[in-house]
Amino acid sequence: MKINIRNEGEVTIVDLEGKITIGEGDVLLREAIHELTSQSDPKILLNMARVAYMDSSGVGELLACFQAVNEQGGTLKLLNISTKIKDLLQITQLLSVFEYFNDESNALASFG
Amino acid sequence: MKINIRNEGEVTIVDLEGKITIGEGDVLLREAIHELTSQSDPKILLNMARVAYMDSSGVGELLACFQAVNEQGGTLKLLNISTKIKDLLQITQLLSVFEYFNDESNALASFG
Amino acid sequence: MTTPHSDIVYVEMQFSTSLAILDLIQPITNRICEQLGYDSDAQYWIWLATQEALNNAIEHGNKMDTNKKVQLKVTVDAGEFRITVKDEGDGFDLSKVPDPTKPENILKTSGRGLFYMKSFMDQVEYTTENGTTVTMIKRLQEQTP
Amino acid sequence: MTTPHSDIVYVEMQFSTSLAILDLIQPITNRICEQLGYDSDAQYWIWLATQEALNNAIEHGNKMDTNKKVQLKVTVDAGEFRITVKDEGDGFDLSKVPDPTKPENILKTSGRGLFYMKSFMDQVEYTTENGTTVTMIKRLQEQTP
Ligand SMILES: Nc1ncnc2c1ncn2[C@@H]1O[C@H](COP(=O)(O)OP(=O)(O)O)[C@@H](O)[C@H]1O
Ligand SMILES: Nc1ncnc2c1ncn2[C@@H]1O[C@H](COP(=O)(O)OP(=O)(O)O)[C@@H](O)[C@H]1O
Repeated sequence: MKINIRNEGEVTIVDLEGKITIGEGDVLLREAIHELTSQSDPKILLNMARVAYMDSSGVGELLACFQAVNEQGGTLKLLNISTKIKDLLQITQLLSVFEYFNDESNALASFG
Repeated sequence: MKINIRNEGEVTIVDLEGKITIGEGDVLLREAIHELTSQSDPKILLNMARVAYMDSSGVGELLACFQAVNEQGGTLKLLNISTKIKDLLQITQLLSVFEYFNDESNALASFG
Repeated sequence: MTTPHSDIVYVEMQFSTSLAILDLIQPITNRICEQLGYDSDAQYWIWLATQEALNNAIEHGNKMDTNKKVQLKVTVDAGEFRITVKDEGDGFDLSKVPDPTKPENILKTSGRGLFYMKSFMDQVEYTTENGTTVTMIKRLQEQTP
Repeated sequence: MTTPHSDIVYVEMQFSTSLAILDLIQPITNRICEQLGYDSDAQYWIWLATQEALNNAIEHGNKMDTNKKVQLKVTVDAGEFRITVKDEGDGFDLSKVPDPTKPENILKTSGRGLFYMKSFMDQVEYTTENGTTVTMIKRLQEQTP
């Protein structure tokens, strides 16, 4: 997986590209988020437009990131999740846990 | 395998693209050559620039084509064979059997 | 459908415990899915279930021990796509696996693999004898999820 | 070299007689070649030899009978890449196979598979008992041809 990090005002956009599965992408994602949560009150937008595949480990990783950011008093939201990732979250009752957007500017505005 | 046929004067150039292996490409190539040998004195230039892979069946197919064209009083020559195909022909003493070229206009000129 | 001549109806694989093999197995299940006429959505979910089963065999079953082997069997019979994954682990008690959709488990960072397998396949069965064997069946032309 | 953890050191496959499987096996041998540090040329020739052995098992051994199976075993051990292909055919007399480089055979349209296998691998051995088994060995870091 490739990770690119950009800042838009107070929000850090993390562009993910590739797969989030066991042994691929999961550790990279965790490290990137760990880095970002060293600052206080982190505002993170995970752009998943180019995440083609995710398994249960990926879902777990997403939750771990979400919780790490929350513990730091921050917010993590999702951008551009595919129908399939939506399905994965939906059937495990997780879709309502995450705030997600299909439009970057709407997402950025939501951080207030 | 994809086959494209073009005419340059008296010469028919057969552009091959893909693999010539058992079950793939071999039959297509045979049919194309069969078609072309229905005319008398066929002059055929097999352009192998885009043949990425060939096995022993492919080599056999090449020979079968060569012989079918010869029987018809025609000529079959090769264009742009890769180093690897050259190796395959070389070690089975076949490189001297075929006339081959790296340049289309030289090849066309050679048909006289 | 392609001709029966070129159809793949049976593939059995045994490999040393390694996650690296997953990328090499996916084209095999995809190829059989295409052969059976599944669309790309169904292919995606069948592969997801297969990957979850393989992950579990590698991680929980063989505990990443490279001396142990994982066996995968994919067969097509009477329009049924059957995928079997076997490891050399200690087995486990299926009845003790928590339901990830219960409120107290929803936010856990693991424990969803089996649930996904059951969601996307028509049938999932476990036996634990000399390791764990999971058999998953997908019947022809039912689409998931 | 990747870490031993993700290395593939053993893959065994059994499949119903079908040429369609060849495209799915190539990534496996390629992956192991990369792991062993072979360059793309060596990869090409190792795959060619493997394909010739599989073709023979499918065509001459199992005579395309889809009820019969072909077995492929690839193992990495002490820097040796070992590829074994086994079929369920009647076997054959290796000593009767003509040398394709003899003048009278040069223009024949078949009969080069075995010769290529021997040219590109370091060792090729046949046994015929309950079918034909061919074992090919490539030692580490010798480049072909
Ligand atoms: N092949 C296996 N061998 C041993 N235990 C297993 C196996 N498959 C699953 N399990 C057990 O079932 C539990 C649930 O598995 P799963 O739903 O895939 O979630 P996860 O892998 O995220 O824990 C695992 O944590 C493990 O204890
Ligand atoms: N697995 C096998 N089972 C039976 N016969 C075989 C097998 N492999 C090779 N042979 C015999 O050896 C001959 C030479 O094989 P090969 O050199 O690969 O050339 P080709 O396949 O083009 O005939 C074949 O024609 C066949 O008679």
